Amino acid sequence: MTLQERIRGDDIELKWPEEGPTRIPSWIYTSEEIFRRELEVFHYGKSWNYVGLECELPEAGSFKRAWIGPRSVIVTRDENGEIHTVENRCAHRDSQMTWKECGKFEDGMIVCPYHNWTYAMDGSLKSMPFFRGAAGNPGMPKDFDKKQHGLVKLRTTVRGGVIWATYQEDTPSFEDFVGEGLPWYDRLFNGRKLKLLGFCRQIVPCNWKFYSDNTHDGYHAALLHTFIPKFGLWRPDGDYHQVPTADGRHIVYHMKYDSGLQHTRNEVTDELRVLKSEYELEDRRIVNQHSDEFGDSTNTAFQVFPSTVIQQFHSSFSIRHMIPKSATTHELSWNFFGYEDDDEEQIKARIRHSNLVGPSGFISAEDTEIIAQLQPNVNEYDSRHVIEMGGKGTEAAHTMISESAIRAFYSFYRKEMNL
Amino acid sequence: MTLQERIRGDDIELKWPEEGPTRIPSWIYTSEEIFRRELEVFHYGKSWNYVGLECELPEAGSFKRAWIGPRSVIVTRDENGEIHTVENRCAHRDSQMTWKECGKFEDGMIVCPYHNWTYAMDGSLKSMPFFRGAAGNPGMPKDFDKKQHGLVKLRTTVRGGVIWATYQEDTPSFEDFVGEGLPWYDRLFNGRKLKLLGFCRQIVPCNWKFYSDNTHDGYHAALLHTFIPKFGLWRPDGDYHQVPTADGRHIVYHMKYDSGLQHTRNEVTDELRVLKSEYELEDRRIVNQHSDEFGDSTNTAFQVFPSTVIQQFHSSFSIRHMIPKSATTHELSWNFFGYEDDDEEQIKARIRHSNLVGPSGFISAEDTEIIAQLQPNVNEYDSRHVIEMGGKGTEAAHTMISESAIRAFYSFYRKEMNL
Amino acid sequence: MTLQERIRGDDIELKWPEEGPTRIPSWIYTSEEIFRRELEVFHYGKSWNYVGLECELPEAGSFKRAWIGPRSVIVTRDENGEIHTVENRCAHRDSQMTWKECGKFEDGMIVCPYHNWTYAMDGSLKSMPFFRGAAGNPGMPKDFDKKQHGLVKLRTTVRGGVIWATYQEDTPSFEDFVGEGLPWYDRLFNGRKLKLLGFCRQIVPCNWKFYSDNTHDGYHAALLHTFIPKFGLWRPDGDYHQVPTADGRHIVYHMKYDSGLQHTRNEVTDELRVLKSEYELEDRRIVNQHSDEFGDSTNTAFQVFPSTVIQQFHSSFSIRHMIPKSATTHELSWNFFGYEDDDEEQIKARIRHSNLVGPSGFISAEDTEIIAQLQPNVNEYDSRHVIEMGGKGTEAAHTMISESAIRAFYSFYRKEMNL
Amino acid sequence: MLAEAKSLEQQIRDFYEEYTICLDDADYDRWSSYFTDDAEYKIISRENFDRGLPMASMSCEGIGMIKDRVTALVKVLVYEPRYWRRYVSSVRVKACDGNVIKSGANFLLYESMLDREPQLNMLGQYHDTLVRDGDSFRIKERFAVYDNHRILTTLFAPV
Amino acid sequence: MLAEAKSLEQQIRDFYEEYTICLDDADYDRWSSYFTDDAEYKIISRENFDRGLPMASMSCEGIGMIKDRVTALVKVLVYEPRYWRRYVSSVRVKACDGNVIKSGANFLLYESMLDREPQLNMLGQYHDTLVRDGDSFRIKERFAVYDNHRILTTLFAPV
Amino acid sequence: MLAEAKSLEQQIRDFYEEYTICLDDADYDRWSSYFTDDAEYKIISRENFDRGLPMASMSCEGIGMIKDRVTALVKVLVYEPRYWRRYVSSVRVKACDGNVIKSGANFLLYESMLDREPQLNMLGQYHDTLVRDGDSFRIKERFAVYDNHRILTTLFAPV
Ligand code: FES
Ligand code: FES
Ligand code: FES
Ligand SMILES: [Fe+3]
Ligand SMILES: [Fe+3]
Ligand SMILES: [Fe+3]
Repeated sequence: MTLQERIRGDDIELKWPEEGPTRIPSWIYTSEEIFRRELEVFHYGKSWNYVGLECELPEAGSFKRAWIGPRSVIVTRDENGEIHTVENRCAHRDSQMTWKECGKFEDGMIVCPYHNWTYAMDGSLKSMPFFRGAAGNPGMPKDFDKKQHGLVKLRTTVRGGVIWATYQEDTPSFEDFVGEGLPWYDRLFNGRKLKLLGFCRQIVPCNWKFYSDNTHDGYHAALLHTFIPKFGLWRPDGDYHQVPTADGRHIVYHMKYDSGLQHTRNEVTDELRVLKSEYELEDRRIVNQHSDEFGDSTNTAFQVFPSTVIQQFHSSFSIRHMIPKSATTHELSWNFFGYEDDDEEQIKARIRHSNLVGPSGFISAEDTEIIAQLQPNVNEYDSRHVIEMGGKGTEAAHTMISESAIRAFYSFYRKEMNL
Repeated sequence: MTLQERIRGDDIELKWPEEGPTRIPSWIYTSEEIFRRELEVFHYGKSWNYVGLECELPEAGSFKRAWIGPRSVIVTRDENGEIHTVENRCAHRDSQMTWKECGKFEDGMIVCPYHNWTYAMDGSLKSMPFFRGAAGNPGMPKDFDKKQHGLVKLRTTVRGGVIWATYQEDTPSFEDFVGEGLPWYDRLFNGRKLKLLGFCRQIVPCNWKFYSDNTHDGYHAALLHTFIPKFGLWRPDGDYHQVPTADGRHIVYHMKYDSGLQHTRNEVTDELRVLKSEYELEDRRIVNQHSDEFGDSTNTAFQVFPSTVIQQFHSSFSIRHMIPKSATTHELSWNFFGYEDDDEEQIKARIRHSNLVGPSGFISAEDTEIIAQLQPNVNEYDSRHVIEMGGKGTEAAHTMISESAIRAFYSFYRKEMNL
Repeated sequence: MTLQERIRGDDIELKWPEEGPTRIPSWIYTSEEIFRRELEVFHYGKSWNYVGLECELPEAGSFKRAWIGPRSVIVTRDENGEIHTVENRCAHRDSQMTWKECGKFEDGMIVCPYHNWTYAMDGSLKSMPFFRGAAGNPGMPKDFDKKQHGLVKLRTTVRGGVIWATYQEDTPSFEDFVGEGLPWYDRLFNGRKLKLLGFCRQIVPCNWKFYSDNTHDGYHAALLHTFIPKFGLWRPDGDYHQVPTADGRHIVYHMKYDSGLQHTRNEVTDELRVLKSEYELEDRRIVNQHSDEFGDSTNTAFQVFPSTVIQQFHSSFSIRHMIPKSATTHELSWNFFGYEDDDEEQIKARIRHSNLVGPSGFISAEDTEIIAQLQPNVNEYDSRHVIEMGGKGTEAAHTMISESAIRAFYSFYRKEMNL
Repeated sequence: MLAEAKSLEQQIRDFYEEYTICLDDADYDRWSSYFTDDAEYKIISRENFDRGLPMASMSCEGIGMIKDRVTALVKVLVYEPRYWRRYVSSVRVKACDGNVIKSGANFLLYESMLDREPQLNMLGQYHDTLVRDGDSFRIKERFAVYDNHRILTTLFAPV
Repeated sequence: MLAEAKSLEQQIRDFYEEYTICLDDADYDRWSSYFTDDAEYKIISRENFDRGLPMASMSCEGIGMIKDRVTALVKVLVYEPRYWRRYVSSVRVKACDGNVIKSGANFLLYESMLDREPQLNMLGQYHDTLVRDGDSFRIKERFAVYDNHRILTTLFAPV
Repeated sequence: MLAEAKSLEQQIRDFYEEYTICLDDADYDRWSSYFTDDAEYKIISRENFDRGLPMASMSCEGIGMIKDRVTALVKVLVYEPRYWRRYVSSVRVKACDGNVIKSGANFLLYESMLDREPQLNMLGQYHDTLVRDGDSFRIKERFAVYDNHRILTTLFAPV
């Protein structure tokens, strides 16, 4: 019996440790009950979920598939250019409407493969074969109301070329939802048209919050990742900020890039054993800045909870889409993009700097690798993680060496999850 | 937590929707509790299960393995020619008696590989090594009664060369169990000796009732399958009958084959988008009738619930054996056969027409393909399927375009399952 | 729903059959609740678990990974030569400390890969980066007590070159734990230095107690395994002893090897159908004795519950390590060894005779093969195994043909498990 | 480099690999050109094959039926899109009598769906009769015998 | 036995297999010697490749970046130790123009961790441009296109 | 077509594939004929092999023990019936000194039971010493080194 199964059998009480956010109980990473509650509270609740880029839907009839946790949805563009998000699930018998990542619906209609119920791009049921019968059969009953049998439709919004969807009518506007971090969002999604560069997808055998935690954990970044301090991408003695926003729901990270930082040594770098490693790069273009696109020489990561981390490292832009699949598995989907008017050298730089991130990134591969190996231990042990670096508070920290963003997030999480 | 796990946790009440058989709740396709109840009520209850063809047991000592849901049983022929069905499970320590599909037991005895307990072909325990001890050991206790430790035996019957088994003493006779559809059974199993042509087995990642439903669903056949209307195998404007029998337990399908039908066009065919597709066959022998063996130019499928669909499409004869493995997996085993006195051309025709069915059948492959993709959606959503084509009744329908056989079946199902 | 799932749903009451140890209920092989209780009662309870050989830790800083059920632990040797066992799990966030089977920790320190918390070889937390902060960050809170955040440490003992660990403070001494079988332990681990010859590991899809039962089951050995009686390794009419010790917790097997036995025939051998098989070996060195190392011409197997069977068959020495992984899976890890001063011929003989055992052993492969195929049946059926060969008692038996050791073990098991 | 310089074994191996590439590339029209007009093509379970039972999961009598399978696969049937990839190994020439060659090989077929992990779909061996056709060969008879006890969901992929 | 006696197809096949052996043996320094100085090396999803999207999971522009990948793999990165094993099949020569050869092959990559069962990590096909270099070849451009929809956890293994 | 026209690499590859076919066809008597009388044959874990530990999961000293393994497999042992299928790749000649050849290859072994889906049973590499025997070769030493951390249930299949 894994921990998760013991929980289901009520051997373990789902009660947060008394210490508060300085302790995380291992059962939040294993319990299917918690997992289901998270989906209801966050993904299917009052949240905006990332579902794609506007540029993925070039014309009327275009569609793309997206995932909101274990649910697949279809994002469409109708003939008026409007964008809709509907569940990939027929109102008749739950058939998937499409198996494809993207494409174009003929005649602007979504036709179910099983019995050909036919829906408009906004999910409303338009027709079905033999609706009024045939050859003596009466067809559908007179009281069948097509309006009651459309595809489930989500509210959809677009900001800066990025598409977001929510299940709830009373989710605040996307802008209010994002809150005070919005300028960081707008810095990247500033009205320049976006250009899709490609996807890198990973399936990871651990709870999705380990990934979320890891992005909130500046502390590990200087200790696990040699590349970060070695090449001065950022460093414990550099200009680094982790700023909880919206009561800990979303967290902004920004750090100034100083190309000279990598060459200095001091009592901070003495603590970094990873700096001891003796090696050099043959081609430093991967770690060096290509151009200072925003004029602030800054790299950023902005976790817009629950679905994304929006990231700009040098010239690499990506939306890291966290897709929970079960309590013990998640997909991490990297959506890389640039601007439509990027020249060839700029695109090359985006691809080049993307070697730092993604499934084989000099930095990011270590993240996924390390979190995947936590899962066997949390499955087995009813333990308490100790989150005390930088004190016990939840305020913004202006250093890498702090776990305050994790504490801030779990303060928010407990409140929303009622734990 | 999948829907099935939520059910186990009592988040979802197993209560049929008020609308009755016009709605099917998705949890009947996901709940392990429902699955177990189905096995107890149907397969291990008062039902006759398909276990093989008499011709598979040519001589005394012959055996074949069969499956009743997740249980494997052994069908044997003893020296008197009598056929028995016993569980593939030793009375000592649950060892499987054989791992093989078929074969011959030496000396007409079933010997367990683990400690060599030895059973007759009818499952009665005959002997075991050192029953009365050896070298000072007393052997088995004096009060050990061999009669209490045989293999579990099922009641077995044979009709028309087909072998059926039931766990219950009070299951009605096979003939009473089949009921008014018996003439359709006897049409195919008419006393001519059968000849086994081979097996095609599929393992399918969805609930077994999706397969059963699909055979009850004439509605999809004209819409999903291009081949059926295109080549006029049957058509919404043709002579087609779906007839619930035995209160909805078994359902008979029969349709007249009219080779001219494929060439006509009318307001019915206008509704069939699959007819729009432009293609031709190079070799029409697969879709054309080879000979009218029964003098009625009819094709048939007869679902003898819970284990089989007995089918004759042109010259292809098969018993489709539905074998539930878990709530979310089933095996579909096609048992193809002909008559012992078939000539070579007839056998060739049987094989040729079997390209319409089976794992890669021009028709049947689409069935399994479409139902397999329903499972992820029912796993995730607590939904209600809407079964209203052709009205809300459960009577026989004389058209393809009706879901009344599905409603008839679920009326029966709810009663038996007490839902 | 497998039997295990039905149990979880309380359909089956976990109540031992009234007959006592002559019946074993199938749910002890399938229930995750039982499995978890077994780990708590036995492996994590007052038992000594096998974790390795002293010779695997040649020097200060050496470590090896070991498994106690699903938990991985690290066995280390410190600079004073002392051996420690600690969990492979960081006190910070449950990271595994190492992924390797064995190796050497640099500087005698165990450093966590994630945030570099650093532990001594005995698991005590020594340091962590930025413990007192950096660049304005305060570091860890003043009240953080390193002593409270070490790796979980197990009590460790070494006898005769073999390392054992226990979770409990009040586990009796290893010698008291082993009890009256200790001379059989000391016969093999007699002070001569051990030499590791290698590992053979098997992952087996069945409950671990089927393996344990099988070692207690002399009855099968003459019936399943042709090699044993055929080559007179031991035989029902030979000198064979199965001796429950420590109230049935541990069981000693010893049997005299008589090279002439294989050639005799009598009423005992008449019951052995496996003797009928006509075949010969080209090279009998595998079945013949190489030398009588202990001067008693005896082969032995000693189950030191719950983790090992210590075995000497001719010149092959091994510790069979049983590692439960779940209710339905276990690992069987063969740890082969000899003595440090073995000459080359002796080592060759050890390897040669090891063809009788291990994953492809002429004897042992059949054991694992047969028990693996029991699991599907116990998953499906709520059955009672009938353990009556040799009567109903639990005393020592001086014959192969008895199940009294199984009854002795389950008498002990029920008491400990409170069943 | 002339084909004549190659041994028959090499030529046959090349033929099997080209065939595999053709299918992996979904070049189905070309695929049908690998067969003689009267070709017999079956994908059959090891169970049926070993027991001498004639029923196959897919049976084509002649090039027409082979081409119809292509038509169905490309234009007609509804099935989940995926990538198929084949691995061929242990190509063997069993007999060679004039222009007629008995040959065989082992095959593995993997499939990669668009929303989940790849899986082994089928594995087994070919039992073939080839005939020489100029520099290359055509298949006169192919039994693709699969070892797997059951087809994984459905069988759409030619092998 | 002289290399000249081998057909181009054989030479190319040998080249692919040697390359595979080199990687299986973790002989990474030698691995980088299989590339030209200006080599382009990408491990890219079939999804991106078929849609013409340029982003790859691993992208190297020139030998420097390839060697840096070796440095990272051998000296720098933290990852679970394992054994990788590669199977290459259906090696094909698509075109040959002087010293420049367009070629490809199918690949399978398995990985065996130290505490659990082996798993298929990646499968797909190579799309390559080779140039002759004396008796052998160098890779000027390699697109290793993987069919799997998602990378299994992480991508460390070169292919 | 004469064998002499084949390069050593080709001959060795053919030898490995014939050996594989022989085993897949369960032609075990012929299988033992691939070995010299004094052959050493081991199926050993990568763990033991890399650490220099001599214990193997199967160890045969000489042709007698190899033949006894055949006897056991065919006539004696109780085990679940199944189909085995082997894939060999990356055949390599490591050294050739007169009649003695050091060679190797990668192998994959799949098994298909009669009531469930096929599974990968074992994968790894051969480390061999062959000796010439007329037109063909015999195996003087074979270490079949498997990468998998654990044997899947049991080991019956020779590789
Ligand atoms: S399931 Fe969509 S039309 Fe029937
Ligand atoms: S389990 Fe069948 S004889 Fe023991
Ligand atoms: S998990 Fe070990 S140091 Fe953080
Ligand atoms: Fe990181
Ligand atoms: Fe259908
Ligand atoms: Fe045994």
